[in-house]
Amino acid sequence: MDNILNQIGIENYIFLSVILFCIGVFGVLYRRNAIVVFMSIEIMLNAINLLFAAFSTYHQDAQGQIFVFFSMAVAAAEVAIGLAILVSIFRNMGTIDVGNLKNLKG
Amino acid sequence: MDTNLVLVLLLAPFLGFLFNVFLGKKAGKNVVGIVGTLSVAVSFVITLYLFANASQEPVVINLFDWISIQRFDISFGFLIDQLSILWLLFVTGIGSLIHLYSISYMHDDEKMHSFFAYLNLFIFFMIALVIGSNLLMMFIGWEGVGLCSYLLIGFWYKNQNFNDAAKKAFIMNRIGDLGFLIGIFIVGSLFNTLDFTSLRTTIESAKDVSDLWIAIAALALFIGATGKSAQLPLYTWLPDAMAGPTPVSALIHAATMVTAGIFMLTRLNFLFDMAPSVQNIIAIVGACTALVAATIALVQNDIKKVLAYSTVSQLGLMFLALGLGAYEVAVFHVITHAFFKACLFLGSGSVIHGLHGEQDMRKMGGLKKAMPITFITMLIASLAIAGIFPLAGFWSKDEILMTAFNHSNNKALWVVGSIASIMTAFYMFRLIYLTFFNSFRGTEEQKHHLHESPSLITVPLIILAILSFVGGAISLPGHSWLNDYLAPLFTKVAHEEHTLGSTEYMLMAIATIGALIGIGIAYKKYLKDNTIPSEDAEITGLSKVLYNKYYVDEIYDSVFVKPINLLSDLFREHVEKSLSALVFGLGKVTNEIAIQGKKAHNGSVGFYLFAFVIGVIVILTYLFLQQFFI
Amino acid sequence: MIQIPDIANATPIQILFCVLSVITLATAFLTIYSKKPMHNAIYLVICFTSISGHYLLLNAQFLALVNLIVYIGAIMILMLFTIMLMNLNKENEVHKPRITRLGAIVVFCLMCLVLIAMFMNSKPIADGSYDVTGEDYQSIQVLGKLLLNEYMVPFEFASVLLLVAMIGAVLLSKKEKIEK
Amino acid sequence: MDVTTLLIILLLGAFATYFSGDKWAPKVALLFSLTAFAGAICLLSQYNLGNEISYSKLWIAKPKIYFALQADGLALAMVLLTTALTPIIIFSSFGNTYKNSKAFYALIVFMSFAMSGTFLASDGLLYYIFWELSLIPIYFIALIWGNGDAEERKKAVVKFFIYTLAGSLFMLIAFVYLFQKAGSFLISDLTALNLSSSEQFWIFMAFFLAYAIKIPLIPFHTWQAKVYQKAPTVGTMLLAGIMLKMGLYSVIRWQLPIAPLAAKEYMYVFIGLGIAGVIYGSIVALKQKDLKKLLAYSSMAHVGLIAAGAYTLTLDGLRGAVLQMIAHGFVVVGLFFVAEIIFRRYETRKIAEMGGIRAQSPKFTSMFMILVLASVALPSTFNFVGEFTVLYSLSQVNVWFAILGGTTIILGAYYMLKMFQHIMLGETNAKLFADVTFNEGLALVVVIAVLFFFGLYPKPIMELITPSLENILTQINRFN
Repeated sequence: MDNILNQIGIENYIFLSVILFCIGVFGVLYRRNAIVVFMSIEIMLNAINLLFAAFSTYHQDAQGQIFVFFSMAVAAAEVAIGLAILVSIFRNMGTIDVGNLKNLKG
Repeated sequence: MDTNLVLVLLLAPFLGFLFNVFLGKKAGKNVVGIVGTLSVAVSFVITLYLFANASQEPVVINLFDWISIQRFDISFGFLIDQLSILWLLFVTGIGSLIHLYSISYMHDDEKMHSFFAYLNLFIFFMIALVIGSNLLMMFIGWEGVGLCSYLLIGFWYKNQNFNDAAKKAFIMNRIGDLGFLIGIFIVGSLFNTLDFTSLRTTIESAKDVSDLWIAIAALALFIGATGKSAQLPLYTWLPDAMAGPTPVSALIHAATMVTAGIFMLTRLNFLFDMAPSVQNIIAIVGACTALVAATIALVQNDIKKVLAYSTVSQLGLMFLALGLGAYEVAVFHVITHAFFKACLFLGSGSVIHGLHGEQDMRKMGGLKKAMPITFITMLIASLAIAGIFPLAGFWSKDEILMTAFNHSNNKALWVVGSIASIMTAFYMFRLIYLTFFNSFRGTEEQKHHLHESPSLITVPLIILAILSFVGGAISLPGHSWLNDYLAPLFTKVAHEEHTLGSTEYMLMAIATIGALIGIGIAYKKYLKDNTIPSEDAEITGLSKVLYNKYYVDEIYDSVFVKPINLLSDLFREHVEKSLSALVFGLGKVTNEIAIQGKKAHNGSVGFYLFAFVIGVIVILTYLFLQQFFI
Repeated sequence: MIQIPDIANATPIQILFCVLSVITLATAFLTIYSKKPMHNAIYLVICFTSISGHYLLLNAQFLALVNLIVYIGAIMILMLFTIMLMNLNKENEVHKPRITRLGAIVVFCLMCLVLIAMFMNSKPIADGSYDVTGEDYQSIQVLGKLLLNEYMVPFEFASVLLLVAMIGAVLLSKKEKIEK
Repeated sequence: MDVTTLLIILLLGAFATYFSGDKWAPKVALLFSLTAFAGAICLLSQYNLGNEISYSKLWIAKPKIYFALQADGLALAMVLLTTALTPIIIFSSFGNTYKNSKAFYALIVFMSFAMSGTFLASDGLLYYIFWELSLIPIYFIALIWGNGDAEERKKAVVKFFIYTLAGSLFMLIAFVYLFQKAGSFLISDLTALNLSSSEQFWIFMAFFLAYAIKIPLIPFHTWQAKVYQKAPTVGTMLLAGIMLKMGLYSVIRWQLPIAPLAAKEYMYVFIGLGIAGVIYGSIVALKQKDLKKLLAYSSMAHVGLIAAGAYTLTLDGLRGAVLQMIAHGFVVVGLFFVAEIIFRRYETRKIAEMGGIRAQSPKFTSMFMILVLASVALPSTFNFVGEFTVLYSLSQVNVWFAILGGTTIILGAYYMLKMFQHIMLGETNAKLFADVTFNEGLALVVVIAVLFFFGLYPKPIMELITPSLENILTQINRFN
């Protein structure tokens, strides 16, 4: 079976996922809407997942993909909880603007 | 020699002390006095027995090892030889007499039992000092007698001035004690032993020991002696020590404790012989002390102060002799001085007792009739101290002066000693005339009660007067029993016997004439002209300086005591506070950092995220760059 | 270093990769940039789909399917529901201060730089030739065996995690009874 | 008897005291502390029979930490001091009533446990744990049962706690470093290390910070006087009688053998520091108005001398230091008890408000006097033996050290007698001063008896400590 990396090259996957990851980071810092921040986090997670899959092929080993499954499970849990928190924040404060969340001060 | 006997000798006064401390109050005053006196008398009897049966060789009794130093052990032991027996004789002998005297003298004091307890304790420590077999054992006694002196000077503790005097005595002694300790350290590290017997053999055989260190050791030990024996510059405590009851002054501050320094120097004569430069210092210090104290004594009006300065002056003469290497002469004078000075103090005590506590000679006079025994005994003792032939003082003082005269071509020491002797004659007879002659100057009340003291007081006086009279017999020129007796102690051939040549007779004549001149001046001034010393405020000129003791106390006060107290204030007020502030300052800095750091934690999620990401970048950059720099 | 693909001689797979990558990056960027939450969500869906395409390219069919199901089918739907629930589809968002936005851009560039530099330095990359063992390593069969043998315990824990998350979400989003 | 039994007795004692209730707590505490003393005597007899008294068991496998206790002569002497003083301290407090006394006495016994552990531990980390453990009870004792203004007391006690804790952390760092080198915390491994002289210097300084604060040496003493003043007398006794000795003991046990090169190189500095403490403490003590503060500074002067002796690195210095540690432990407990007796009657610690006590209480006066004399090292008291040996060792290093250190016998006499004069002598005080009760007298008599017995016959203690000090000296000299 032919290895796809012979045609594309692992470095392209690395670039792709790094840029994707950075876009996620950028989104987290740039936006104030909590939902978008969440989406950015999902983008970052996916960037990592992609890299896992690419390296899985690179090493010809399935363990990378197994990790992706777990990270997906964690992402799903995270989103469920995160959104629940968002909903309750919205209920209490009427907004989901990150800029208004200043209660972390001790 | 029996170990048990020595232990009994030592412990008898201690048992007396224990009895008086624990049972004294219940037992009653008479029992206290009898037990106290008996316990000392027992020691005296044993000493007599030892004296009679003494062998020529020193006897060392080691009980157990006391303190171990890496290079040697210091044993808890006793040394009985001629010197210690001699000292024991007059310590316990005069001690017994003074105990006897105190039974009557202290009878009215409610704390008589503690007085006797302290007195017994003193005798105990004094015996320990004398029979200690090494320097450290001697040091036990040395500090112990200092302690008893402290307790007894401050015996009437309700008067804070007396307490100050007691404290001063203890601290001044301690300054000397530090010197003593340093001396012990140096001796120990030079010769690896502190035992007197082995020290002597070691020093005699040691050749490669540096002279300088020996001199330093000798000097340090001499400083110890100046403290205890009230020599310049540490003499000021002794006159103040007269605050104690008079028997104490007689026993501790005239006859026994203050001679401890002379005892120590005599004990260590082999060491001091190795350090001629220190011997010179000793002689000079002794002569100066003799002169300075004598001049002060000239104008004092307190009867006990006169005697106190006289003691200092006589001790100075003894040190003069020690410095000249004439140890046996010094010892001779110690013994005769113990007799007549104890007699004088006890006599003055009798006078004070008769006058109900009056000590100012300006308020005495004419006591000759009322107190004949006191008068006669004191007169004999005064003649003795003035150096009138053939009383005890004549022989001993004359020998000191003779030694000084013969010692070198420099006659300065002899001149100083002679002047001091003439002054001695003057102030002693000034005392006698002011106290016993002319008419009584006290109150009517006192005059009414004038009486001779009871026999318990007069008997010791009479015994001591007799001893002052005949005491000189133990060391007559040309035929000195004392010199022969002490000969084994000294390494040098006992300094050559004075052949009684024309020079010697001339010196004796000069001394006697000098004494007579002194007496004569006193006679003219205080008996014929009937001069009464002026009131304190009217004293002027040189005599004011003398009356105020050359302001030495004030000088010491402003040079040592006040600066230390000021320093203490400074440390307490400022240094402590600033050190404390330094520590608190560290805390404050931490606090400040926290306050500044708190501002970064403003609670904004966005800001935190930013910080977080930047942190990640920094860490990644560090990890990335690390590989290039390792 | 970066190989510029020779477009004239590009194989179909290379072209496919390029197209997918462009879609991924563009939609990811639009997800963040777009103002309306609903649009964000739609862009994100496209982005995830393209990532599934990448997985397919890598011959990881199962992964691609799971990605579609979990991300698009579950997570994104959840988000859409939330958006609709809160009725957020308005452009009412106030921009962050300019300095923050500038900072975000700087951070973005720095991060890219550092990460790329790190990866490039991490290990020499085999140029053009990769091992092919010929073994089957990523079929569903292999994955299933791995998951249920070697990774059994984590697998079970993942299920517990999801259960806990579910309960937590229910608890959190339940309306609190105001106690008096 | 096993060495752990002693610790178990004390630990059990602490719990038993706590659960025995307020009424019985003092008695139970006394009982257990006496049992511990008997246990220590038992250990001593075993040691004298030639048995090795040690216990070692792997406690934590990774990193390798042993629960290792070892009692050589030195440690035994210190444990005996601790277990002998604890009952005296507890007994001396019988005249006072404390609220929540079960906790109070439990803390005392617990502190005794921790301090015994410190003396016995032969594994660095275990030693460190015990060292810090002993800080906790004294913190609460001083904070809760102390006297004076609560706010000020809290400030002083917290300062003390943080200060000593911070110092100890440096010691922990040193231990961690040593562990990396040696692979274990056991003292036998640590003293076998071949450290370079710069490593030794830093380790020495890290230890020094911990010990200088604990002992305390000038200028790290600022916590001392305030805490002594504010703590209840029992706490002060524990602090001055035993806890200071922990610092001095640790210097001899840990600091010198582990980093001897640094100790040798900077010997003069540390001896000088000790002696500076002697002079400074004595001078500051002169004008103190508070009795307990005066005693605090006097204690500082004495420990300065002890530290100077230990840093001479000679057998005499070490031996004198240990002797003086024990002697000072007893005398300082006695003196603080005297302060407490006066406080019980006059409700004051201001020296100016006392005076004229002597006429009313002959027994008390005699005992106080003897303690004062012991404190100024009158020959035939135990303190003299220690002070003499220390000063002798100083004179072997340099005569000037002996002369400067010897000023303690002058200045000490000055401030102690001055204090005695102002408290006891003078016109009879108008306020009634009852003479000592039987309990008070008994505690003081025990202290005095110990001081005199060992003052005249110190040989048992000398023979007990000398072999272990010689061992330590060979370790110190291993680089020669």
